[in-house]
Formats: sequence, structure tokens, C-alpha cells
Amino acid sequence: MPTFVRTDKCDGCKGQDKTACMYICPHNLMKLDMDGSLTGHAMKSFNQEPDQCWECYSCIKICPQQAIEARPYADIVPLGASVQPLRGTDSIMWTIKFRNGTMKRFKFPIRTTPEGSIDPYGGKPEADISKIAEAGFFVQCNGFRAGDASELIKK
Amino acid sequence: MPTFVRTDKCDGCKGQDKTACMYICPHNLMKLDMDGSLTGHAMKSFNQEPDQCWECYSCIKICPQQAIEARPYADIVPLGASVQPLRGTDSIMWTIKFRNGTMKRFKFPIRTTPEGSIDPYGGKPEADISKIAEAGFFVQCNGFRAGDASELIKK
Amino acid sequence: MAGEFGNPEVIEEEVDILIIGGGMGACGAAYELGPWVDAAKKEGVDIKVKLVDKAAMDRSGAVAQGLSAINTYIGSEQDPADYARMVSNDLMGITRDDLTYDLGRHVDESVHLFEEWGLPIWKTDENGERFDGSKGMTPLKDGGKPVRSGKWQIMINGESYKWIVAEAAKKALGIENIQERVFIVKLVNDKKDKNRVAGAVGFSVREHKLFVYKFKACLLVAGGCVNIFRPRSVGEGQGRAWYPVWNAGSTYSMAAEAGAELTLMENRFVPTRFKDGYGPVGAWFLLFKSKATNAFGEVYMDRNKEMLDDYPPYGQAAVPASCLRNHLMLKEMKEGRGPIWMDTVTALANLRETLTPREVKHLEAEAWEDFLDMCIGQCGIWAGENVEPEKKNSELMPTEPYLLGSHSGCCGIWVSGPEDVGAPTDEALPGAPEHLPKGWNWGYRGMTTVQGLFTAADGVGASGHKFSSGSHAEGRMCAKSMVKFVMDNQGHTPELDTSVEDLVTEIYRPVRTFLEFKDYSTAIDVNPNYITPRMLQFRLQKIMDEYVAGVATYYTTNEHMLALAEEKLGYLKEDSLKMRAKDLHELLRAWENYHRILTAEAHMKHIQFRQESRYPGFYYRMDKNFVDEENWKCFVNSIYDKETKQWTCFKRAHVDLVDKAKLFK
Amino acid sequence: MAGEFGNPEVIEEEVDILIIGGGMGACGAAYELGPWVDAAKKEGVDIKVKLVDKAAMDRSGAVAQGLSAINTYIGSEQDPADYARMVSNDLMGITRDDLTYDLGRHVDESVHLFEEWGLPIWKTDENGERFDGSKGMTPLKDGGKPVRSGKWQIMINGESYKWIVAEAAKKALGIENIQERVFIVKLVNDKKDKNRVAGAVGFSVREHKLFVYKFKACLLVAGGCVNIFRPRSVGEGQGRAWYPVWNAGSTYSMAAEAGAELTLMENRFVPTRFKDGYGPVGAWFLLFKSKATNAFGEVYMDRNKEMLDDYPPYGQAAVPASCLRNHLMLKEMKEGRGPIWMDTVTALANLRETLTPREVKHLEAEAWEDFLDMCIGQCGIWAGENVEPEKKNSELMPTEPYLLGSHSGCCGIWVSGPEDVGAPTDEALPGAPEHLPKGWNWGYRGMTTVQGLFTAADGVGASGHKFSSGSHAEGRMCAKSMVKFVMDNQGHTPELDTSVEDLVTEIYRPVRTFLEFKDYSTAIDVNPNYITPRMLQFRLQKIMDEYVAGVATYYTTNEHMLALAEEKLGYLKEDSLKMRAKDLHELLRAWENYHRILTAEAHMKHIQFRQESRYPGFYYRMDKNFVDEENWKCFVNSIYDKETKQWTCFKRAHVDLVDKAKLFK
Ligand SMILES: Cc1cc2c(cc1C)N(S(=O)(=O)O)[C@@H]1C(=O)NC(=O)N=C1N2C[C@H](O)[C@H](O)[C@H](O)COP(=O)(O)OP(=O)(O)OC[C@H]1O[C@@H](n2cnc3c(N)ncnc32)[C@H](O)[C@@H]1O
Ligand SMILES: Cc1cc2c(cc1C)N(S(=O)(=O)O)[C@@H]1C(=O)NC(=O)N=C1N2C[C@H](O)[C@H](O)[C@H](O)COP(=O)(O)OP(=O)(O)OC[C@H]1O[C@@H](n2cnc3c(N)ncnc32)[C@H](O)[C@@H]1O
Ligand SMILES: Nc1ncnc2c1ncn2[C@@H]1O[C@H](COP(=O)(O)O)[C@@H](O)[C@H]1O
Ligand SMILES: Nc1ncnc2c1ncn2[C@@H]1O[C@H](COP(=O)(O)O)[C@@H](O)[C@H]1O
Ligand SMILES: Nc1ncnc2c1ncn2[C@@H]1O[C@H](COP(=O)(O)O)[C@@H](O)[C@H]1O
Ligand code: SF4
Ligand code: SF4
Ligand code: SF4
Ligand code: SF4
Ligand code: NA
Repeated sequence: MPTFVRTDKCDGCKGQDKTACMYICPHNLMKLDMDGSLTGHAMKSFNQEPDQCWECYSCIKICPQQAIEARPYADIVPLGASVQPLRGTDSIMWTIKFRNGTMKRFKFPIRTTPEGSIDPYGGKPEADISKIAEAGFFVQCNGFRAGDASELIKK
Repeated sequence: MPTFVRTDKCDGCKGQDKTACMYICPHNLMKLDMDGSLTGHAMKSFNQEPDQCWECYSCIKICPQQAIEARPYADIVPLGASVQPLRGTDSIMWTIKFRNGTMKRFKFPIRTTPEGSIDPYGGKPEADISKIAEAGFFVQCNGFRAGDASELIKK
Repeated sequence: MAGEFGNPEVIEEEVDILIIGGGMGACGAAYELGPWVDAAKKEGVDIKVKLVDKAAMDRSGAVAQGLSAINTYIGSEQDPADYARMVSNDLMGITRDDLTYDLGRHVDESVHLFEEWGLPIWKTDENGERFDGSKGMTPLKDGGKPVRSGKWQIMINGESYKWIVAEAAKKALGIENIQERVFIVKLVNDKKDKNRVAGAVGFSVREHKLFVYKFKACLLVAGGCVNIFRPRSVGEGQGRAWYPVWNAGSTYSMAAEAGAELTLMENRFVPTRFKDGYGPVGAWFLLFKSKATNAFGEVYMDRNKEMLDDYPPYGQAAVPASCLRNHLMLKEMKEGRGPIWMDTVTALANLRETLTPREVKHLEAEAWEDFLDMCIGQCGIWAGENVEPEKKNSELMPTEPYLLGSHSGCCGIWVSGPEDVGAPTDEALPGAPEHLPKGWNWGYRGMTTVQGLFTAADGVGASGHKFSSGSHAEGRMCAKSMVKFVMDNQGHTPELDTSVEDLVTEIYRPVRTFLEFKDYSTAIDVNPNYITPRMLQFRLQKIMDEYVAGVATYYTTNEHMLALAEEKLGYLKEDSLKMRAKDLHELLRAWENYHRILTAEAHMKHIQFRQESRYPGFYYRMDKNFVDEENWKCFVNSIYDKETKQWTCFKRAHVDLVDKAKLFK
Repeated sequence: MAGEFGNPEVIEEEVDILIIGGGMGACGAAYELGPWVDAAKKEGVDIKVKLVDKAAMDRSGAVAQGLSAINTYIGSEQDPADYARMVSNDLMGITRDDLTYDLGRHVDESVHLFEEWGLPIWKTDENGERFDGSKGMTPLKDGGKPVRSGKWQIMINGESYKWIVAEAAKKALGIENIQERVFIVKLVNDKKDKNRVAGAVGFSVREHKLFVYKFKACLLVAGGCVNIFRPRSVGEGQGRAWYPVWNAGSTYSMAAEAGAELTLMENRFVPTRFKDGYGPVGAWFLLFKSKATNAFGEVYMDRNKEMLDDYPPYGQAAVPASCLRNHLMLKEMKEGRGPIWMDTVTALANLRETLTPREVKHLEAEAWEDFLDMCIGQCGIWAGENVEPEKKNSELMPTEPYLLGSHSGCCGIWVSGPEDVGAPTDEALPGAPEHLPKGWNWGYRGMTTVQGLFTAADGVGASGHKFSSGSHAEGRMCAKSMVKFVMDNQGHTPELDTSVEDLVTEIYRPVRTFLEFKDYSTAIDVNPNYITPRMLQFRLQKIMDEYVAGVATYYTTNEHMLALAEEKLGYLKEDSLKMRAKDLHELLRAWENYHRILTAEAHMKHIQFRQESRYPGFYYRMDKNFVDEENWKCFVNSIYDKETKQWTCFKRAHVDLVDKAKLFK
């Protein structure tokens, strides 16, 4: 399912110095072809190593133009299917097209808090340096399982 | 052992309309890059699909400039070896370089008659049309083995 | 000087703590560090931290795509000892109870944070009916009931899992302390103490810059290792692997070169997965209660039950070890009764009878979400082959082997454990280098045998089944001990044992090789003076596949095949010096593959050393095709000497800290 | 109109005889035709001949590299019946004695010509001392003694074998009657008789030209089929196959689409070869008397001798069938006692004791020449791995399967045989289409069941072990019968059942698809509107490898796996309509791969039909893992319907024309 970029949709992230797809790809695959010398399509991105694409969809989900799609691996999968997401702030919508034309749509929650709203240490205690060599973390979230000491053979 | 063309040696067969390597490759791999747009090396040949090279050495043997060599498949063989022929009219000379530097040279006959000297029907009889439905060829070279009829169960 | 291709600008930076990686382990550490750094500051110790990730933290590492379950959540109803027992049995008896027990104590803390930050976690209501995580039901920390797919796993809507965890980590650390798109190539030992790390070097894949970091402590959490074995698909689809292709063994190889002791590098994980797409099976087996059968509809776990008796006691637990489940399946494949089917049709039909109408309505979406949240490609295969799981079964297939320490494998680095759980503190170590610590703890939780070098998550050996949550928690544990280490080593000034000039030469060799020779032949990729990283990778994968128990031999090897592998890997390691890099992207691939070679070599050497087949179903030493409890119920550990390029393998005794007998009652 | 990309100039040409291919079979036909055409002319029949080769005859086909032995030379001391017996046993009892016996009568004629033309043939002098072919010793035809490597094989200095044979053929035919670099895509049936061929269409890979030939008779000799199975090496080295990668099943697929009956398409050849380089083993086993062992030095042919008794009588001949030799070797590999070694060290040491000093001096060169004459890549591997065969043994490995009819395999087309050797002339054919001939001969030697369509060499089924010499001789036999056919069909005017316009549309579809969609995405190779021929080939190879008994499963399959293969090949065949071609070179690849798909499908359907495992060591139907002499000692034949795209398989009875009992005395 290597990604491909639609020529009619990609706007090269409007010439920003860092395109969204280049920013996000964990495997460094997306590349902006500044002058068209690599693809014939200037100021548009492309997947520079499709056979290393993990089909993680990070680039697809992030592209502001919905210009990126994925095609199931042609050396494995019969042609004609597609799986395309539209990721919002609290949910993601998937459209799945089968080879035989069957369509499915699913929507799933992705987050229960607004993006960017995390306040990591808000309302949390300070660390107690005297406990630095002990088990447990600086904060208690009711998840530390002290354990039944009798289970430990040598303790 | 896909072939490669040495930039310092290939002369594009001096601009003839059919280069020797293109002429001979049984798998249509060798290609002359007329304007350098494909390789950066104008009027020189290259192997356009190295991973389909059968390493048959046809192009290497025919190149008038000895510009073509082969490198053992990098995805299989440790680097550093080479096997290079020099094919004459009646014999071929092989130079083999090992990874560890060992060198071997072998010379073998390839032909007992001058190239181009075959006279296919010289001194041969005409075909006898009355025998067209029988076993045997138009000419007898003492190789037809009529066979012991008793070996045939139903004859 | 502004850098140019082959002549990078060199940026030198000194910090106290360097975190290499930006995945689950790194994010845990980044989060936990803040308050302890603040506390240290109050003690007069200023601690500067930097995190370097080869990618963008929002989507880097194994969780880039998301996950559909948190596989390690202990809950209030289970004891850390139960967890330690489960992990031990799944890994055929040889794990470190000190590490797993400790993990079991801490892990839920991270899960509760994830939920607080916004990760939707499925819940059941008072009637046991299940709801997805958007519903806003009682949080876990306040007693909310998760949807347990299995004894240890809970279901989530995890598409944005990494995005959320990274947001917390980035904010905790401060964006100015994070450097993305820098690939760390190697650690540098201390000039005065070769068993200490003093620095790390890497290069940017965006700009012509080489980064040299000096530090007191370093957390190496660059994930596991993918793509040392030939994958089953070899064309366009070779990027589709189960574990993420970008985790290239950097953790193991850089630690080994720095002199750290590795453990159980013979272990591997060969997950059974939905064929070709590598879709996860956990939810199907555990939540949807699906069965897997051979071509003739026979459940191989029943048909071949007696094969479990060959491996006492591990085969006799309620849940037999993962490798043994493979073992029973492989028998079917080897004897020609494949394909193996996941009977999704029957499973979903049965569920329809037990769930409420509302749940049934949601069932199809749940089945698809399981893949869409972490393995989208599998949906592409379903759609391309017109598979609706309620109507058509799907094939299963054991994958190529992966090396990792946080999922269902346990290879990795030997680290210092907790001191309060009864771990050995002294032991005989015949055959081991003198300087190595005796016993399982030496002061700093999570520190390797090299001073100042810490690891967590996939990096820690002998302690599998941590998964995403445990990886995060383990990173947090390291945060604390690194702060302590820095405080204890205030007087130490790190000095590199190699000059920056030499480092530049070494790291940019592939680029310079390319520039020197590129015009020798007319085709850039075929040139006798260099090898492309791609071909080097193919060669590695071929060697490992054919000689070190890859899919080509149904995971079998023997001492003779291993000897050949050793010879061929030796040549390959020499040839790695001739890699070319035609751009920064290819320089990345070159060094990833170098890391892969070293990791692969460690794997091979350990399999060679262990004179038994400890993990039937993951690999078979056919010349020693048995489990030998008497002689080999022990850790196999190793040390790499970067000068001689040789490995030394030796044994460490295994000790139970938790009674395992309970598993087999 | 001058052609342009996607809009070719159309060249229509009418001849009497078209030869498709320029390999050993074609060269034989080209040579033999001359005098018979002259003779026909004297009878008032003018016969125009054309030969079309996708490559250059000097080096086209399987012999491009040369050969180091002629594997079929009967000699005066053996009888054609001995030959027929050997072939039969090697192919597990099911061959057509009429064809093999006939071949045995004729083959030496071609060998004697080769020597006359200049091919150096090794000789022994009166003391049995051996000399290479440059020495000018007595020619074979005058009683010279060849160096027999085996009972049927003689050694040559064969680097220029093809060059020599082609020179004779080209001169015989006249250069103006030869069209090189045109790839024939399909045969066209006759408008008035769908069981007759009237034409063939192809395209130039050099110019934008499409060629439409009309003819009365056609010799289809385009070689066997390589690359329908995933090869063991998958990177740069995937071009290294044993049989030549450019033989793409054109013979079988075009014949099938034209309606010709195929036979034994379930048969395959899985040669054991020097690992990775595919170096031939014949000279090593037979001439150098080398032994092959498992990893522990045990000769598997001895160790596993009793396994031969499972396959009476074929296992009990002095030389057990090739597949059974594999069968005994595979047992070692499957049970983890690999690698398999060719013990070259011992073999050469032993020879040193029996040969004269002069011969010993030449021994090293002989060993290298064996590869240099036909498998140069193997020398590259030896050199790269520092192997000198007198000092270091080499690994053997069974390869991926190949489909061919002239070497040690026997799949192919059902042809009319000789009338004078007692072959059946009538038989019951339940399940077979009505129009098929009953019996083994129907007037024209070498004609298929389609009027006017002839084949030879790799094209002819049920008659393996012809090799280079037999292929040439068989082409010569067809020359005669084609001349007769043309003379007998003087009144017939061929008419195509498809319009030229439709042919152009069909053949250039990949180009037009490319031109239409290429700008849809920014990367030319990833586009949802088309598939590259390369990816299509990978998909084919994956399907065949995983489900149709490729190397992935140690050559095993069963009915369930075959059913899956059938479904997946169906999709693939549909998708072949979406192949793209970005240039003429890729158009060549597109159609080669289409030919491969059809050939692969035939193979799969035949394996599905035959309810036994006839060729253990080549493939195993694990659900029918036995040889069933009672029900399946018969030919499996098939007909393809190009309209419905369906195959019909049926049985033809097997009959012995030569007593085989002699083999087992
Ligand atoms: C890939 C994958 C993983 C899982 C699953 C399915 C799939 C398809 N499943 S299921 O199977 O059960 O379905 C899980 C699941 O559902 N639930 C769960 O809890 N965990 C699952 N995992 C496991 C966890 O994801 C895993 O345990 C943790 O992520 C491990 O954490 P960590 O060890 O930190 O590794 P990482 O991959 O997250 O991060 C690695 C980081 O290192 C960076 N990096 C790597 N090399 C570097 C270098 N040289 N220089 C600089 N940076 C450099 C990476 O960019 C990344 O930031
Ligand atoms: C590849 C190979 C082959 C052999 C061997 C080793 C190796 C490495 N060995 S050992 O193993 O024992 O070592 C042999 C040996 O030593 N001795 C021997 O006698 N024979 C050996 N063979 C076998 C013979 O070579 C073989 O039997 C004959 O060549 C078969 O003759 P023929 O069936 O005519 O096939 P061909 O490959 O020669 O020619 C095919 C021609 O068709 C052309 N072609 C193909 N498709 C076409 C299309 N669509 N349109 C137009 N033209 C289109 C080709 O260009 C070619 O001209
Ligand atoms: N959540 C926590 N955070 C910090 N420290 C803890 C936490 N839970 C337990 N501890 C400490 O860990 C040590 C071991 O506790 P226990 O497991 O109860 O023996 C004790 O010193 C506890 O105070
Ligand atoms: N058949 C099974 N029996 C028990 N546990 C399993 C099974 N399959 C997967 N698991 C567990 O489910 C979780 C996720 O599995 P997976 O998705 O296969 O990685 C891991 O904790 C596995 O160990
Ligand atoms: N072990 C063997 N025993 C008998 N004949 C063999 C053996 N190996 C190869 N041959 C024959 O030698 C010739 C060339 O073999 P190869 O080079 O393997 O294709 C063919 O006729 C094979 O059938
Ligand atoms: S993110 Fe989208 S719009 Fe931006 S460069 Fe990439 S493909 Fe183009
Ligand atoms: S799908 Fe993932 S791996 Fe593939 S290009 Fe996009 S971000 Fe990169
Ligand atoms: S034959 Fe040699 S000189 Fe001629 S174009 Fe080819 S490589 Fe160049
Ligand atoms: S070696 Fe043979 S296949 Fe390879 S490019 Fe040369 S002629 Fe073509
Ligand atoms: Na020879």
C-alpha cells in the first residue's frame, strides 16, 4: 500500500520550507520535488522509496490537501481497492472501497481531549528527591501495584 | 553479475545506428543513452535493467572497446571479484580475479573453423522429395541410428 | 561553515542526559524527567536534557500508525507476580523476574496518564455491555472497567495513541530540547574509561550537519530490529512488515559497540499474523474468540495438543508459550495441511449470539477498527480480495523473525534491576570478561553494564511483554535513575575517545565513496567500487533467511549452516565499508543497515552458542532439537569488542524470584 | 505512416512458413528447410519462409552463453530404444516412446554437422587420454571417440556453440528472411476454421512497428518458461536463473490460446545446481565423479537409499529418476542436515590418481571451463567467495521450478509422432473435446492438434532429454513435415479471425494505458490506474511460490492451496489488462509476463487434476503423496478456450512402445 501523491491536489504545502508529509513520515520517504527534475512535477511531493513504505498512513492523515492516497501493494493485492481516511480533531472517518465495488464507511474516536490541550504537570506534585532510588514515579495515578510480598521467594 | 559500462572506454560504437551491445543482448537490456538524459553520460551505453541480467556475457564478449564488465551480484556475492573474457576468433581468454587477490587465467578453443566460413549446403546432396514422409534428413552425416527393430514392441 | 554534501557542518553540544529515540520508551522518560530535574535543581544540580529522534515524535517508532489495544494493563485484580509468571512462561522460562515484577508494579501508572491525556479506552458498563472510549465513562484510575480482550490486554481507540503520548512528552521536555531528523550512528566511549559512554554522533537527514553530543548519561531507546530477515514479499510490498521497518537494531548495535552486555539475543519473535498484511491476531483470538484451523478445518491447537507435552512445563500452562502455539501450527504447514485459516466467520456468528443487539451492530466496525488503528494495510488486502470477515475467512502465516524486547520477544541489553525483589547480587561468571557486574543490580535501575548508558522498552533484554504501556513506564524508571546517576557523577567531565575529525570521516565514508567513484560506470547503481545500501540489505536478508533459520528453511538451522552464516556475515561486514550514499536519504539507509548487520551477527552468535532449541516455533537448531533444562535454563549473554570485532558469549545463571509452579496447577 | 509510441506502423506480410524463435529448434528447422524448399520448388510449389526472433540469433535462447556438453549423443554403441528407456525412467514412466525413439534415431546427425561447422568436441586418443576440441582429432562421424561424461553426454568447448549453429541457420535461410527483435505476442486463428492457425502478430522493440504475419504453417519454438516462480535471490541477482530469463512461456501460452492440446504441464524441472550461481552439476557428477553429501559428510544417495523403494520401478533403475535424486536430497534439507555439499575436493583429489600427468595439469582448467562455457556467474561466485574447487567444497541447492520440454522436463504441446514405431492410432478420450485426434499421429510429424501449427524442442511435451542437439534435430524433422503440409495445403488461403485494428488495440493497450494515466500521480511507478509489468511478475511469482509448490513450501501443495492459487491467478489475469508500458522495452516485459501467467495457470490446473504426486522431489501434492500407477500412469492433457478463458483437463492413456523391463534387470 505505498502512498502516491495526486498531481491535481498537492500544492507543495504552499511552498513552506517543511511540507507536512516530509515532516511526518517516520521513514523519511516523502520528498518535495522543488524543480520537477525528479518526477516531472515541480513543487509537488512524492514517495521516494515506495517499497519501503510501511503504509502507516501518517502522511495521508496529515496532508492538508488530502492529496496523498495509498494503493495496496501491486505485487501482493489484486487491483481496485482503496482505504482512505479523513482525520479530524476528535475522530477519524474511513472510506473503504473493495475491488468488487463494495463500499464501507467507519468512524472512530481518536481523542477525548482537544489537540494541544495536554498540561503535562498541571495539578501534579513535585518529585520527592529522597525517593529517587525507590520504586514508583513522581506522581501517583492509582496505578502502582505494590504487590503481595509473599509472592517473592527471596524477599 | 549484472553488466556495467565503463565511462572511460565506451565510445557508443562510434555513433553507428546499432551498437554492438544493443544488437546482441538476448534480453534487450543494453541501451545507448543518446543525449545523456538517462545516465548523465551521453553517447554511451548502459544496462537498463540490471536485475534482469542473466550474466550471459554476450555483450561483454562482443564490445569492440572492451568497455563492458560484470560485477558479481552485490546482493549475493562478496565484493571484489571479477571474471573478464577476451574473445578472439578461435579462442577465448579468461581472467579471473578473486576477492582475496588470487588471479587465474584460462584459454579455451571456441571454434575450429574461421568465423563466417560455414558453407551450409556445400558438398551436400539435394533433398529427395519422395522421402519427405520418411525418417531421416536430406543429408546423411553417418549419424542416423536406424535402431534394432526387435526393440519395438508393436512393430 | 555551512555544510555541503560530504562536508557537513559539525555541531558539538554538551548535555547531561541524551535520549536517543522518540518512541514509547523515550516519551516515558521525557515525561518523568521534568519533576526530577526540577528536584535536582533544588539540590544544586543543573541537568540539561536533549532528545534526538530520527523521525518526528508525533508519529515515530512502532506506534506511528496507532494501536488498538494496550497489551499490558495489570489492573487491581492481578498481582505483579502473576504478570512475571505469565511473561516467564511465554518466554520458555528464561526471563528476569526482577525486571518483569518491577514492570508489573509500575505499568498501570502510565496507562492512567494516557487516559487522562485523552486516549479513548473502551469500557464496560455495569451490565458488562461494551462501549468505545468516546463515551466518557469512569476513568480506569477511578475504577472504570476496561474491556479486557485477554487477561492482560485492554481495548482502546488508538489511532492517535502516539500523537497524544508525544504531545505530553514534547511539552514536558520543551521543544527546544528536541532534535528531530537526526540519526544517531554510534556512541563514543569515554577517553579515560572505556567502559563508560561519553558521547554520541549522528547526522541530519535534512541538512548537511553532523551532531556530536557529549553527556554524562544516555538513554538509548531506538526500538527493536526489523528487516534482517528476508520478508515474504519482495517487490513493492517489502515495506509491509509487521514491526516498523524503520527500527533497524540501532539500540542493540550501538550498545554492543559501546561494550554493553547483551542478553538472550538468540530470542526472536515470529508472530503469527494475517497473511501478507500482517494484521494482528490478538483481538481475534482473545476478544472475538476466533479459532485457527488447518486447511481441513481442524483446530491445530487441539489436533496437535500432545506436542505440547514435549516441552514441560511450558507447554502445560493454561496459555502455552507463543512459540509453542507456532510450533503446533508449523506442523500443519510442514506436513502440507496448509493454508492456516483464522475462522472469522464462525467467530463473528457465535458472537452475534452472546452480545447485545447494540454491540452486534458495532461488531463489524470493531473488527475493522482493530486493523485500521494499527495495521491499515490489512484492510487494503481485505478490500482488494473482497474479504468481509463475517463472510470469508482469512489466512494466517508466521512472519519473518523480528528482534525486540518489549513485545512477545526478549532479546536485548542486560540491565541493572530493582534491589528490593530478591534478585541475585553475586554469581560466578566463567568465560565472561572480568569487569562485568556480578548479580542483577548495580545501583542504577535500567543502566547497562556500561557506565552512563541506560536503556528501556525494546532495549531491555530478558523481560518481554511490556508492550506500549510497559515501554513507557520503563522509560520513566530510567528517568529517575539517570537523574540520580548525573547527581552522583557531578565531578565527571565526558571526553570522547575519538576525534571529531575521525568521526566525520567514518560517518560520511559512504558519501565520499560515492563522490569518488560515481562516474566510473554509466549506471549509478552498478559499480564495482561500491555497494548500494539496498543490495547490502538484500544480502544480509538472504544470509539470515537461508542459514539462520528464516522462512526459507521453516525456521531451521544447525551448526554447519551457522558456520556458513558466520563466514558470509564476516564478508558482509567488511563490505559495509564500501557502501555508497548518493544523498542524505541513502546515508540514512546505509547506517541503518550497518546497525542491522551487527544485530544480525549477535543473533547468529547467540543461536550458535545455545546448544538447544529453546524456542520451538520461533527457531530450531535441528542438531539440538530439544529443550535442555539442565544445561541451558540460563541466560546467554555476550560482549562485543569493537576493536577486534569479535563476540564473546557466556552464561549467566537463571534464578526464579517468583514461584512458577502456580501456572501449572 | 511512420509509427510513433502507441501508434505503430503496421506491417503485414504473407509467407508460407513462419518460424517463431531463433534458438536450437529454430536453427535446426532453418537449416533443414533449404533443400526441401528447393525440392518443392521443383514440384512447382514456391515456399516463402520467415523466421522471427525476439533477440539476435547469434546469441538468442538457452544457448546464448554456450554449453560445455552435448547431453544427447547416442553414438553407434547404443540403440534409440535404450535412449527411449532412459528418458522414460527419468520422467517417472510417462513419456511418449514414439517421440523419444524418433529423436534417438535422428539426433547424432545434428551433432556431426555441428562438428563439421566448427564446434570443438573433446576426444580421447587410442590410450583413452582426453584432449580438447582444438586438437583436430578424427571427427565423430568418422569414428572419433568423444569424451563421454555420462552414458549420453559428450564434452565440448562450447562457448561459441550458438554462434556457430546460428551462422549455419542464417546462411541457410538467407538474412533477408530473418526478422530479429520482434516479439510475437499471439497467434491468430483462421477465420473459417478455428482449429487452424492463420497468422501471428508481434511488435518491434526497436521501432514503432507492429508486424502481422499470415501463413499456412508455423513452427512455434520460443523455448521453455522461466520466472513464474519466485527465485531464491530477489535483489539485483534475480536475473541469475538457471534457464534463461528471457524464455517466458511464449511457446506454451500462444499455443494454448490458439487451441492446441498441451500435455504433462504438471511436469516441471527443479534442477539441483551449485547454490546461487546455478552452475551445472552434470560434469561434476558424471565426468569428475563427485559425490554430494549432507552437512555431516554423508552421501544422501546412500543414506536414504531405501526411500527409492517407495517408488517402484522408477527408483530401482541403475540411475534413479532425477526427481528422486532431489527427493533423497530434500529429506536432508527438510530434516535440518543441510547444507548439501558437492565434494569437489575429494573428487579432484581422486582424479589426480587416475589421470595422466598431462590430463591432471589440465584438470583445473576443465573444472572452470565447465562453468565458463555456460554459467559464467558461478565463476563470479567462486571468485567472490575465494573458492578453488580443489581446496573448498561448494554448496548445492535445488532451484525454483522451470517449465520446459527439452531438458530434464517434459511439459509441452501434444504433437503428432512418427508412424513407423507402433504408436497407438486410436483411443478412447472421455472428457476431451470431440475434435481432438485419437492416437499419437495424424499425418505431420511435429504438428500440434491445431492445423498448421508445429512445434519442436522445448515446445514438445512428453519427450524430455533432447537437450541442445535433440532440439536442433527435432526442428529439422518439423522442417520436412511443414514443407509437406504446405504442399498438401496449396489451395488454402489464410484469413485472420481478428481485424488488424483490434490486434493493434490489444497489443498496445499497456502503452495507451500509460499515456492516459501517467500524470495522475507524481511517481510514475505508483499509480492506481495501472500495474507495472515488474510488480505483476512479482505477484505471479509469489502466488506460484506460496501455493503451487515453490521453494517457500519445499515444493509442497494440496488441493486447498491450489484452489487459492486459482482464485488469485484469476484476479491476476484480469489485472494483466491494466499493465502499463512506458516504453517499448516495458511493452516487451508486459507481454512476456502475460505469457508467463497463462503458462503458470496451465501448470496449476494440471497439478490440480493429477490426483497423485508423480514427481517426488519436483513437487508434492501432500494430500495425495504417492505415485498411483493404476489410475495415473497416463498423460494429463488440456485444452484452453481463449473465449471463456477456461481450461479442460483430461487423460490420455499411456502405452509402452519399448520394453522398459530391461532397465531394472
Ligand atoms: C509495531 C507494532 C507494535 C505493537 C503492536 C502492533 C504493531 C504493529 N501491538 S500488537 O502486535 O499486539 O497488535 C501492540 C498493541 O496492540 N498494544 C501494545 O501495547 N503494544 C503493541 N505493540 C508494541 C509497542 O508498540 C512497543 O512495545 C513499543 O512501541 C516499544 O517502544 P520503544 O522501545 O520505545 O520503541 P519505539 O518503536 O516506540 O520507538 C523507537 C524510537 O527510536 C527512534 N530511532 C530509531 N533508531 C534511531 C537512531 N539511530 N537515532 C535516533 N532515533 C532512532 C525512532 O524514530 C523511534 O522514535
Ligand atoms: C540454459 C541452459 C540450457 C542447457 C544447459 C544449461 C543451461 C544453463 N545444459 S546443462 O544444464 O545440462 O548444463 C545443457 C548442456 O550442457 N548440453 C545440452 O545439450 N543442452 C543443455 N541445455 C539445454 C538446451 O540449451 C535446450 O534444450 C535448447 O536450447 C532448447 O532449444 P529451443 O527449444 O529451441 O529453445 P531456445 O531457448 O534455444 O530458443 C528459444 C528462442 O525463442 C526466442 N523467443 C522466445 N520467445 C519469443 C517470442 N515471443 N517471439 C519471438 N521469439 C521468441 C528466443 O529469442 C530464442 O531464439
Ligand atoms: N506510586 C508511587 N510513587 C512513588 N513511590 C511509590 C509509589 N508506590 C509505592 N512507592 C514506594 O515504593 C517503595 C516500594 O513500595 P512497596 O512495593 O509497597 O514495597 C516504597 O518506598 C513506596 O513508598
Ligand atoms: N492465541 C493466543 N492466546 C493467548 N494470547 C494471545 C494469543 N494471541 C495473541 N495473544 C496475546 O494477545 C496480545 C496481542 O497479540 P498480538 O496482536 O498477536 O500481538 C499479546 O499479549 C499476545 O501475547
Ligand atoms: N547425479 C546424476 N546422475 C546421473 N545423471 C546425471 C546426474 N546429474 C546430472 N546428470 C545428467 O547429466 C546431464 C547434465 O546434467 P546437468 O548439468 O545437471 O543438467 C543431464 O543429462 C543429466 O540428466
Ligand atoms: S502534505 Fe500534501 S500538499 Fe503538502 S507537500 Fe505533501 S502531498 Fe503536497
Ligand atoms: S504511509 Fe507512512 S511510511 Fe509510507 S510514506 Fe506515508 S508516512 Fe511514510
Ligand atoms: S558495444 Fe561497447 S563501445 Fe559499443 S556502445 Fe556498447 S559498450 Fe559502448
Ligand atoms: S550479460 Fe547478457 S543479459 Fe546481461 S546485459 Fe549482457 S547480453 Fe544482456
Ligand atoms: Na567445455
